[in-house]
Formats: sequence, structure tokens, C-alpha cells
Amino acid sequence: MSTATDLLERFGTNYRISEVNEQKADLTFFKVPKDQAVRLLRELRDDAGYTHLAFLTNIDYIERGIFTLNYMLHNYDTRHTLGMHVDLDRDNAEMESIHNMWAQAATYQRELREMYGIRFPGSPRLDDDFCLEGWDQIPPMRKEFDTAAFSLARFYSRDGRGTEDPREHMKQQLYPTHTDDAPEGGN
Amino acid sequence: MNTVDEILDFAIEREQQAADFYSSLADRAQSAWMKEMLLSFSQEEMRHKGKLKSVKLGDRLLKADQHVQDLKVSDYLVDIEPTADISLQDALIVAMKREKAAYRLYSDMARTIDDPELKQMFLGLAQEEAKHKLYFEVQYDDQIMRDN
Amino acid sequence: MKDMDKSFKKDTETEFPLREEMRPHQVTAPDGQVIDIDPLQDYFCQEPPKVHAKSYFKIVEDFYNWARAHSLWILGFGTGCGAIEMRPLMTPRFDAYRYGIQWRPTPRQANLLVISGYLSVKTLKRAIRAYEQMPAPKYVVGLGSCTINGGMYWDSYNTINKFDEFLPVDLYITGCMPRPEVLMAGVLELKKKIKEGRADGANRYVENFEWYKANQKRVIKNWNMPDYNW
Amino acid sequence: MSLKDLISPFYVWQRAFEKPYTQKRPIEDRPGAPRYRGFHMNSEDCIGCGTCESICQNRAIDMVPVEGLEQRPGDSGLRPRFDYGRCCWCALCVDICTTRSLHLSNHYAWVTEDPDAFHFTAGTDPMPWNENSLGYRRDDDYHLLVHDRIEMEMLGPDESVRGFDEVMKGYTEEQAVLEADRCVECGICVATCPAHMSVPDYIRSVRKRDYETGLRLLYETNPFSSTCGRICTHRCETVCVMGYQGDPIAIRFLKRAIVDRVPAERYREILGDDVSDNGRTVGVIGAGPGGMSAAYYLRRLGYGVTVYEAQARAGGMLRYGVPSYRLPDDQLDKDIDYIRSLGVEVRFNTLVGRDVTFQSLLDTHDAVFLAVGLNQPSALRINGEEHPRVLSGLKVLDDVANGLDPGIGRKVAVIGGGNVAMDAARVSRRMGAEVTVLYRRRIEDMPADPDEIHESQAEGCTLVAQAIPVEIKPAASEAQVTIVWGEAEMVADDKGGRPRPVLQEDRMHEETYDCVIAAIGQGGQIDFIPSDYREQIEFKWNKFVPGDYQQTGLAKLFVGGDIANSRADAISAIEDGHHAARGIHRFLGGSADA
Amino acid sequence: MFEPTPQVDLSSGKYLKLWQGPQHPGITGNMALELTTMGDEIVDCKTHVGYLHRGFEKLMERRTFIQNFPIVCRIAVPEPTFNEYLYAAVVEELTGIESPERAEWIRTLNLELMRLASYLMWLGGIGAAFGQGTVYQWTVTHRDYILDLFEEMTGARVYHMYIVPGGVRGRLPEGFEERCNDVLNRVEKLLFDVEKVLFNNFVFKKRTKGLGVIAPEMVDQYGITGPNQRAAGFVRDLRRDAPYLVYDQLEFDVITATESDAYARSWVRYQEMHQGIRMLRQCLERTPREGPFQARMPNVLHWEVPAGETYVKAECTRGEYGYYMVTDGSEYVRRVHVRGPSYTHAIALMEKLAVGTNIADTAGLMVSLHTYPPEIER
Repeated sequence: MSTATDLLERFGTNYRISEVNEQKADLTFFKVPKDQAVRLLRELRDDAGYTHLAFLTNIDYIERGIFTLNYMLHNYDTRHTLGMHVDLDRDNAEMESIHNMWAQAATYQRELREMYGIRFPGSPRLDDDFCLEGWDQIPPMRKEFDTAAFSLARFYSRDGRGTEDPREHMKQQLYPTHTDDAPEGGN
Repeated sequence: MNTVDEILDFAIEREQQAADFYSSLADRAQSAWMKEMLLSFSQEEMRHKGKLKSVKLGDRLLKADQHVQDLKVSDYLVDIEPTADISLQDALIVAMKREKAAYRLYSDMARTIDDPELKQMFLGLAQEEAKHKLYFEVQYDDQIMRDN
Repeated sequence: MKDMDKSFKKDTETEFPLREEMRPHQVTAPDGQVIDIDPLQDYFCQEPPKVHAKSYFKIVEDFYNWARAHSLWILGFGTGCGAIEMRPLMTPRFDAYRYGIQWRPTPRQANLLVISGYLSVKTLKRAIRAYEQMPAPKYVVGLGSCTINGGMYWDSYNTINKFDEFLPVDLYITGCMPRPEVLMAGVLELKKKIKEGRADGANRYVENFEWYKANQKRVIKNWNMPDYNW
Repeated sequence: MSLKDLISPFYVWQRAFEKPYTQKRPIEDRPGAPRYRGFHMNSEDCIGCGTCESICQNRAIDMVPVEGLEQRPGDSGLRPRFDYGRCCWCALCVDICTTRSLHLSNHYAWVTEDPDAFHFTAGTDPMPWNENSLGYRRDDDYHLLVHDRIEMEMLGPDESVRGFDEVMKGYTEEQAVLEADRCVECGICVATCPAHMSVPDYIRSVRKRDYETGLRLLYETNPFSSTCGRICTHRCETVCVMGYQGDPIAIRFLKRAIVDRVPAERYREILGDDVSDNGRTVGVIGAGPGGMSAAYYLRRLGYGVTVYEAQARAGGMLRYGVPSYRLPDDQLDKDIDYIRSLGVEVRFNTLVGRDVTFQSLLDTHDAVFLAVGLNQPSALRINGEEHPRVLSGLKVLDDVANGLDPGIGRKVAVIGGGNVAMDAARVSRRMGAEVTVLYRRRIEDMPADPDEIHESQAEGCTLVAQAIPVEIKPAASEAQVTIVWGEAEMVADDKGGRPRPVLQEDRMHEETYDCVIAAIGQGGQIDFIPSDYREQIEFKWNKFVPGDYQQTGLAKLFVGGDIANSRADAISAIEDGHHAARGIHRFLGGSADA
Repeated sequence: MFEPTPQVDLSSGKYLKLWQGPQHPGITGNMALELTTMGDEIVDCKTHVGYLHRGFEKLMERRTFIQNFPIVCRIAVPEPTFNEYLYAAVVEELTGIESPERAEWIRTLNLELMRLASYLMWLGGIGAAFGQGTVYQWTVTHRDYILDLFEEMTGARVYHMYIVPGGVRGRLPEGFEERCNDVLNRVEKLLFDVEKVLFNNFVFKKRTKGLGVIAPEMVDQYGITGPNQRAAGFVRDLRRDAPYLVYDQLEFDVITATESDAYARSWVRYQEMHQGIRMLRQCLERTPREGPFQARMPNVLHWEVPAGETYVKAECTRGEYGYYMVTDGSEYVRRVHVRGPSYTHAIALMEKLAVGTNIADTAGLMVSLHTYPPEIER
């Protein structure tokens, strides 16, 4: 079952396909440059039978400064799924819209716009509120957004809590004099 | 010794002798540590003496009928000649043997006497010495024979 | 709070614009007459809320409370997970109707708002509107842990933690999710409270109106509605 | 539209005649199922390890002190307090509970007006469901923790008795990571470890394969890590929470796993070798674990340290008392050489009291740390003891450590049940002797490490319990000796101590051996302290009684190690040394907490 | 593909903006429809979601792998078990843990029971949406009996938290088979009643036939899956096409229809309930009574899943439910995406199908698409 390898051989000449990962028999991931992505998607849909867009999502690699879009395509005839990765610049994330190819793509793009701040020029209702309403922070799914800190700052937490670390507690109770405040030994 | 008081005086005297024995040994000891130990033995004997004094004054009763465990530790240990550089182990053996000897003495006296009151007194004193012996035996067991 | 990065800003003229139909506009009637409409002014009553006074006679008030306790009409607005356990109560097995409880589709007909679980900020806004539209005396029950201290969504950026900061709550039911029986027990407890005349949430809301509004506006950033819409 | 379509819906009426589905009393009629995940209960087995707190994704659990709860090693004295404004009743806390004390009841109703009321400490607060017997319990076949210890490869008994090769081979890296992975990082063990080593932290570094961090963590509290990784009495493992349902974490061997992976040459690079000199000097008496530990930490603080050691090599009891199949010499050297490399001076063959006086030490140094250990074997003090075939256990081990032949013969009796006795027995086995161990109490009373007892049995030593030696007699041959021993009955100790053996005179035995090795206990030798200091120094029996910072009433004297604590093991000595270093630094005007 | 909505001039007075929701009668959970109507006819429909948005994907990124296990089930309220299974499956695939056979059977039993309960809820919904309140009363009551079975098996009625990565949390209780069979018999009897009362009801037929027809070419364009797709004539079912758990050992039929309207979709679901009961009976008979039900796990407190990514999907009542997970070798997940079938059904498809229907039918149309907002917003 090397549908994936065949396929990549077939498209490999025209597209710069890299990082091919055959995760399991019916699932393959690969990466393609941003400028070739939509053209390849169209070809996969129209010529290779990958007619079903399962979803479109994004992965945040904050340490590498990139977003990786993942288009998950499924071929009902061969029952094979392809995950197509496209790297975007994290600071200026923009991608060609595919709302003309799949109807639900517009919704996914709205979500990515709201949750990561990725722009898809031309996608309908892109800037309408999707899940959030009155959001005044950076897009929440970006890794630098700390949801716990935000929740604490805006929604507060009920008083009357407070916990002790068993180890520290036992230290205070059982051997309070045994402390090394000045660094010594080791480092 | 025909009265309870006389018996008690005798016993008190014996405790005093024991205390003197340990303190004279301590005087000769060279190291701080054994000196301390021997003095504490001496103090222990003085405490026994004080206890007997309060019995004599009627503040306290000696119980003759309680069971005191005999660990028999001293039975199979050798006799030690006390010297100035005595070790803790040997000092404890000396103490155990002394208490055992005292116990024997009072027990024998109790056996030879007919007066029930005096008999009772001797038995009480014997019990008291047995307790002292147990104390030293337990210490020997704990401190010296840790690993045995 | 962090400044919003320019590139994330949505391509809109202001930060939180009014919806198109909420802006002042003109409508041409079928007869050709042109009518100016300012929805925020025209669609809502601007009157501030009033304290619902007790009856002068205690016996009358007691009678009212007895009657109120026996007709708790729940607004059929499930805000979170807990809504799914409210449905069995409407079915023969639990049959809440025998206790005078029924579900109504509109706030105008309801006097009990059950906040069934977590409240996203977006839903909170609707819940406040629904609550304000309910006729007094009205009651609020917080169902599930989420209404008490955030529950399992304590660190979510979109759900509130302490519901009692936003609306006056008469009763809390813990659980995640609570069984229908507990909701039933809660409602019976509420009845007791109403009969004793202690369920005065609506009046508390009026008395601390400023505080509630401030809390509400602190988390609802695109307020764009009148302060009190009933 | 067919006629059927018109009539068929009226079928609905048929159900009108069915028995009603309604629950008469909806709240009482349906208690939670036997497995229902209702409200929390906690039994008395709880030790407050806080694992429930760490797994709770809702931060619904606080560990709080409970009034009236006695705190002790192995029990943090904290108990989980639940916030029902957070809980989601997933029962992961029940699944992870290390003592299986936490349960859920099948009680599920709690309605109040007060949103702040939903806090309670399970098990100690009086909640209506505390008596419930039903509710969720973890299934016996379902685990979120790994309960079985990763077995370490070791020499089989047949192989081990043939030589002095190290018996425990140490974990491979994979094994160490797997074993370290079992740790729940509760930190209960830290209080029990005499040195209060940061056990969870260094176990984590094993898991992360970060041995440099691990080594630094070890040296914060223990400069004898290679040694302790092998022969520590691992008191920590006795309180390890994983021991409640399975095997405790092999904490000792994980320590070894770190040092085994760092070569000695890298120590200075990882731990640093920059030590300043603050111009003050400390004298240390005894180069055992206590003395060398103090020397290490004092040197780190900038003191010039001179160690006075009576023997020719450093290590004290670790060198001369622990045989090399348990602690190879090169491993001990690894620890000691690093300490010496920092500029600690050791004067060998210098016995205080003989080669140098105690008073002169007090005069030359700013402070003196005394850790001479217990090196005087207790005598049997039974008749015939002076027989030449009666040897002392320490002497035998000492000879073996120095490469001398102790001359034990082919048939050996060892008297005692401590580690020295076990070591003597196993050493004798290695020299080809047939070994019988006579012990006054029961096997479970033996103070020796259970592993050692087990291994010595595996290696073919015969353990005879409740045997009291009474007399030594010359045997027919001069090269042999006869021992008379009697059976013992155990009597309970009124004061709660360990049961004590009592000789049964009617049940005596006699046996002839090539030699008898006595290892019944050791005492200290501190006669070199002049009697003038009696008033200042506090003793209890044969030990010092040190103060909070290991100080004595004699201003400059600090004490530690076996001679000053009741535990008498290496790790306690190491901590005494470390703590004395803190004390000395403090008393000499250093940082108050250092 | 995407058709821009016709320009609607509100000031012309011909159009009326009408909001349905967020307390919407056609749906489990909250979602609003912004309808532009001309008279009774809908000329434009916009959906508004987010009333139930809790940011699950964010929350999962800051919880450890075991801590995620209790929260995933909350993603789809009426059908939590599929989330539990898929989360467990995706983690198992990335770590290489294999759950034991007994666990696989119990999981299948659990999922099919959930499917039945969920369909019963839906059946009540479609009945109520078309004025058949009695059906609602019947089916929700019977669903409650299934919840009783869940309570007994897992310890909770709704959020079971039973399928844990590595296996399941406990064995089946004593006597579960009999009680389950009893409930199945009652449900089956009920289903025949519902067929008579609802599916043979001329009112229901009149209102649903021809409502919301999904043309076959729309299926791939809109990413339609599940019964909605099968009602349009496609024989596609993940349980058969990409068998997971023990579905390859179970006998069942893939139900299809061709009309692709609300009635056909309902009928497909109705028949799938019968198939579900058939599978459940097989499960009850064949689930092993002995053997382990949990694989050997590492210490979950600091469980590091190797770096990798995968996508695991399953056939839930609404269609393809999938978990896409990216891990980076740490104790936390890098990214999880939950693909809920309602995502496209309730938004893109609903906006398309609603145009041209009338106000009274929108609720019924929505129920016939069987959507859950919580899985859209997560």
C-alpha cells in the first residue's frame, strides 16, 4: 500500500515536496511551500481523488517563529488521508484562501483568523466574530497567550484557597534549622 | 537487725557505699566521658538512697509482690575488676553484678527471717534491687549489644 | 493587559462596532413614509429597575410566596453542559411538572433562571439580558461547579469563574455534572427559601445595581446595549 | 398519503395503558450506583503525599494542615481539601492515590446558598457521606502508577561467594530511567532522609538523563554520593509512598545511577573547584563520612580544613568496615579524592591523644569537629573469651580491607546480627568458610539491612536466631574453639522497646568451630578528651549529645557521626558533618543560615 | 463553490431580520441563526456560534496527557464517549501502547450504547421539532435507562470518563449483560412504536419530505459525513471502511438512502439505531469476561509522549469525528485539533440549506442535520 509514495512521485516533479512522513498505512504527512500549496490542493482534489477536506488547522511553533497550516485531505476511493503542511511566517501570517474550493473552508479560515490571527484575503466574513465576542487580547490560541493568567486577571478566582507543599511543610515542622540559604556545595 | 528501721538504715548505708564506690572511681578516671558516666552511676545510687529514705519516713511503700523481669544478662558475663581506665561496657557489667549481689543478699535474708513484717521488707528491698539490675541490663542490651 | 498587535486587529473601523441593524437608520414603510430608527433608544425601555416591594401584610406576603413557590417556571435556556440533565426532568421518569415546575421558551414567562454550568462571556451577555427581561420576583440557580468557582474551565480565557459577581444567585448546586435528582432537590430547597421569604435576589440586584453592572462591563467588552433592558 | 399513515399515529394511545414510568419520590428512590462517582472520602491511611493534588487538572485540591493530626516522618500532616467549585469528579485523584485511602462515595447532593461553602477536608471534616460504603473505588487491575520495582542485575549467590566483585551491578541507563519514572515526586522521603537530600529532584534528573544537574543536587547535601548510592541504609525507602501498594522506589540505586554516569575527572568541571580562603581553619578528627563531609562543606565555605586520621587511608568505617563487594575501593576513592582535591588536608596515621593532643587542636584551630565514630568492638565478656580463635568482626573486615589474611579457617561462627556481623559472615563465605550466624534475637529484629540478611542467606550463611553465647571453651584441637550457647525466649519490653531475649538455661548447645567472630556492637573511644571538660560536654551513655548545630558546651567543639547520633549510619554521619559545617560557619560569624 | 449572499437592503422595508437562538429549539446546545426573511421565506441565513466556546484546544495544551483525559469528554455533551475513545486512541497510537482485547470490546460496547442514547435524544428532538412531543417524552425517558446502564458501568450518567488511554477503567459490573439486554429490548420495542407514530405519520412525512435536500455533488464540496452523507446515496461508513476497535468482527449493515431530504436522513438514523442494537447484542455476547482491561502504562504523572503527529477518526452519530494531535516529546501536547462533523453541517451546510425554506421549518431542518454546537466551538 504505497499510495502515498506513488502520489508523491507523481507530484514530486512539479512541487517541492519535503518532510514526507508515512504515519500509518492510510495516513501520510508532507510539506509543501506556501506558493505552491493551493495549486497542489486543487490538483489533489481534481486529479488525485482527494475530494474530502476533513479539516484545516494550524500548529504554532513559537520557538521556530512559524505557523504550520495542516490541510487534511481524504480520498474516499483509496481510503487514504493526506496531511499537507504549509509553513507561514508567524509574525506576518497570511495564506491564500481556499473558500472557493470547499465551502466549509471559509469557516475554518474564520476560526484561524480569530484564534491565531492568520489572514486569508478574500475569505467571506473573515473578520466577523466567530467564537469570541468583544475579544481585546492577542489571539488566544497563539502560544504566547497565557490563558490561566488571563483568566485569573479577568475572571478572578474564589478566595479561601491555599495549599502547602508536603516537602516544605515537613521541613518547617521537623527540621527547620537544616537550611542552606547561602549557596555551598555543588554550585 | 531486728526492726524495719534498722533494715532500712542498713540498706541506705549500702546505697551510700555504692555511690561512694562510683564517685571514687570517677575521681580517678582520666577521660571526661567515663568520669561523667561514673558520676551518673553514683547519682543513680544516691537516688536509690533517697527513695529508701522516703520509705523510712513513711512517704512511700516498697512493693514486694510485683514481677520484675530477669534478663539474666549478667549471669553469664565474667567478673570485672574495676580500674581507673574502666570502659563503659565493663562499668555496666560491674553495676549489674553489684545490683545482682544486693538482690541475692536481701533475698537470702528474707529466706532466713521469720518475722513476716521484716520478711516483707527484705523482699521489697530485693525487688527494688532487681529493678535496678533490670535497668542496667536494659542499658547493656541497648548500648553495648546493639548488634546482638 | 497586552496591547493588541496591529496585525491581529480585525479590519473594522472601530474596535467593537455595533451590528448593522443596531445602528441608527431609516426604514421606508410600505406606504412610502420614511421612519428614523435608533434601535438602542427605541427597542429597549431605559427605565432603571425598581425594588419589588413586599406586601404590607405579612399574611398576604406569605400567601404570595406560597403561590410563587408552587409555580416555578424555568427559562428553557441551557447555558452549558448541565442543560442535558434538565431534559430528563421534563420527561415522565422524573416528571418535574408535578412540583409546579415547567420550562418556558421566553424570559417574559419565566421566573427561574437555571445557569446550567459554565458561562462563556458571549453567553453571559445573553444570560444577563434574559435575566433582566424576566419579571420580578425572579430567582437564579447556579447548577454545577462551574458556576461556583469556574469548575474545570477555571483557566479558560472565555468562561467566567464566579457567577455571583454578575447576577444574584439564590442557590448553588455542586456537581459535574449534577444528576437530575440534585436539580430537583435544589428546586425544592429553593421553594423552601421562597416560602420563607428569603429569596430576594431580584431586589439584591436592584440594590447593588451599580456593582453588578461594573462587574458585567468588566468582562463584556462589546457592551453595545442599554444598561438595563427589560 | 395512505390510510395507514393517517391511522398509524393513533397507536400512541396504546402506551396510555402502560404502567407509569414515574419515580414516586425522585430524590430518594434512586441512590447513586455502587460505582457512582459522588463526593470524596478519605480514610486514615492517608499520609498527605499530595499526589492527588498534582494530578488534579482543576486545581481543586489543596493540601492543608489538619488540627490534631500528629505529624511524623512518612506523614506530612497535610490532608487534601477539596474545592467543589472546581472538582469535576473524574476520580483521577482516587486512581492515583498512593495509599488507596481516597475514595468516592455514591452521595451526590449538596445544595447551599453560600458559594464559599463548597470546601471540605475529606475524611476529617464531618460530612454526611462519610459513612457511605458504596461509591467509586479503583479497580484492582487498573493502575496509573507502576508498582513493581525495576530489578537490578546482580551476581548470583553462586558467583558472588567466589570473590570480592561488586554484587549489585547498577542500573543500565534505560533501567534507571524506568525506575525514576515511577517516582511521584511527593517529597515525603526528604524529611526521613537524615541528610534531607532533595530526592525527588535528583530522581527527576535521572528521568531527564541530566546527570550533571543530578550530581549538583547530590552534592548539595551529600559529598559521599557514590558511596551512599551503594551502601546507604536508605531510610527514605521505608517511607516511600510507592511502597504502600508495591515496591518503594530504589532511591539508593538511582543515586548511584547518577554517579555511575559521571566520570571522576568531570567532577571538578561540573561541581566547580573555585574555593576561596577566608583565613580561618577548622580541625576535623576522623576522616570517616562525617569528618570528610564536614571538611567538604567547610572547604566550600572557605575554611582551611585539616583532617586528623589515625589510619593510613581515609574513609573510616566505609573503608575498613564495609567489604569491597558492597563498596569497591575505587568508588569510595572517587568521593574522597574529589573532596581532597579541593584542598582539604588529611594527616594520616595521626591518632589524637597519641600523636597530637586534643588541647593542641583546640588551640591551633578556630573550631574542631569531632567525628571519631564507633571503632571499639564490644567484647563478649563471657568466660573463655580470651581464646585465640575468638576474633572481632571489625578486625576481620579490617584485615580483609588491608589485604591481610584474617585466618578464619573452614568453619566459622559469627555472633551478632548487625551489618558488621553480616559483612563478616559474607566475607568468611568468600574465603571459603562454612558460616553460622548466632543471633540473640529474632531475624526480624536484626539491625542489619534486610537486603544484606537476604543476600547472606542466599550465599549460604546459616542464620541461627535466638541463640545466646554463654561460654567459650578450648576444643580438642588448638586451631579450634567450642562455643556454648543457649536458646532464648523473647519477652516484651514494658517500655515499648524491642523485645528482649532471655536465656533458657535448660536448652544449651555446644558446637566446635575453627573460629568465632564476635560482632555484637561497637563503642567509641574518646578518652582523649581531658576530664576537665566534663562539665561543658553533655554525654548520654557512650555518645555525645550535640546541640541544634552539632555544637557542644565547649565553645569550639562540634561533634557528629556515630559517636553523636543514635542512628549510627553513614548518611546520618554525613548530615552531621554538613550540619556542623553550617553550625561552625554560623558560630564563627558567617551567614546566619549558612 | 462559495456563493455570496444576495445583497439585502434592510432599509427597503421588504426584509426582516430575525434571530433564532441562542436557545434554539433545533439543537442540543446554544447556537443562533440570523435569518433574513421576506415574508415567511428565508432569503439569507447566517449562523452564530461561540456561545459554548471554552477553548478546549488551548486548555489541552496546558494539561498533561492524563489530565486531558477527563476534560475531552466535555467537548460534545450529548455524546462524550467518542471523545474519550478518540483521545485514548490518538495517545495510544503516538505512544505505541496497545489496549488489550477485552478493553477493545468494552469500548465498542460503550460507544454503541452511547450512539443509541444519542440517537434517542435526537429522535426526541426531531419529534418535538415537528410537533410530536410524545415521541420526545418516550425517547428521552428510554435514553435515561441507558444512562442508568452507564452509571452502573462507569460511575456517571453523562460524563463517563471511562475509556482511559491504555484501556478502560474497570470491568463490567456483575449482571450487567442481563440488565443491558432488558433495556435493549425495551428500546427496540419503543423504536417500533416510534416508527408507527412518527415515521408513518402523514404530518411528519408532509413536512420532512423534500425539506433540505442535499444534492450528491454537495457532499464532498461541503465535507458532509455520516448519516447525512449516507442519506444522499453514499455507502461510506468508517466502521466498515477503516475498522477500528472490534468493528471488523461485528455484523452490521451500512444503511443508505437516496432521497437525501430530512425524511431520508431521519430514516437512515432510525435504521441505524436498529443496527446499533444488533451490534450491542453481539458485544454483550462476545465481550471477554476474563483478561486484562488495561495495558501496562508508564507513570502518568510525568508521561512524555514521543514526538509525532497523527489523525485518528471514528464514525460517531453525526459522521466523521476525529482527533489530530501533534506532540513534541514533552509532557504536554503541542496541538490538538478536534474535528467535529457538526462543524460543517451546522454552519456552511445550514447556511446553504436554510435559504428558501420557511421559518417554521428551520428548527426541523437543523435537527435533521443532527448537529451539536459544543463540538463546533470546543
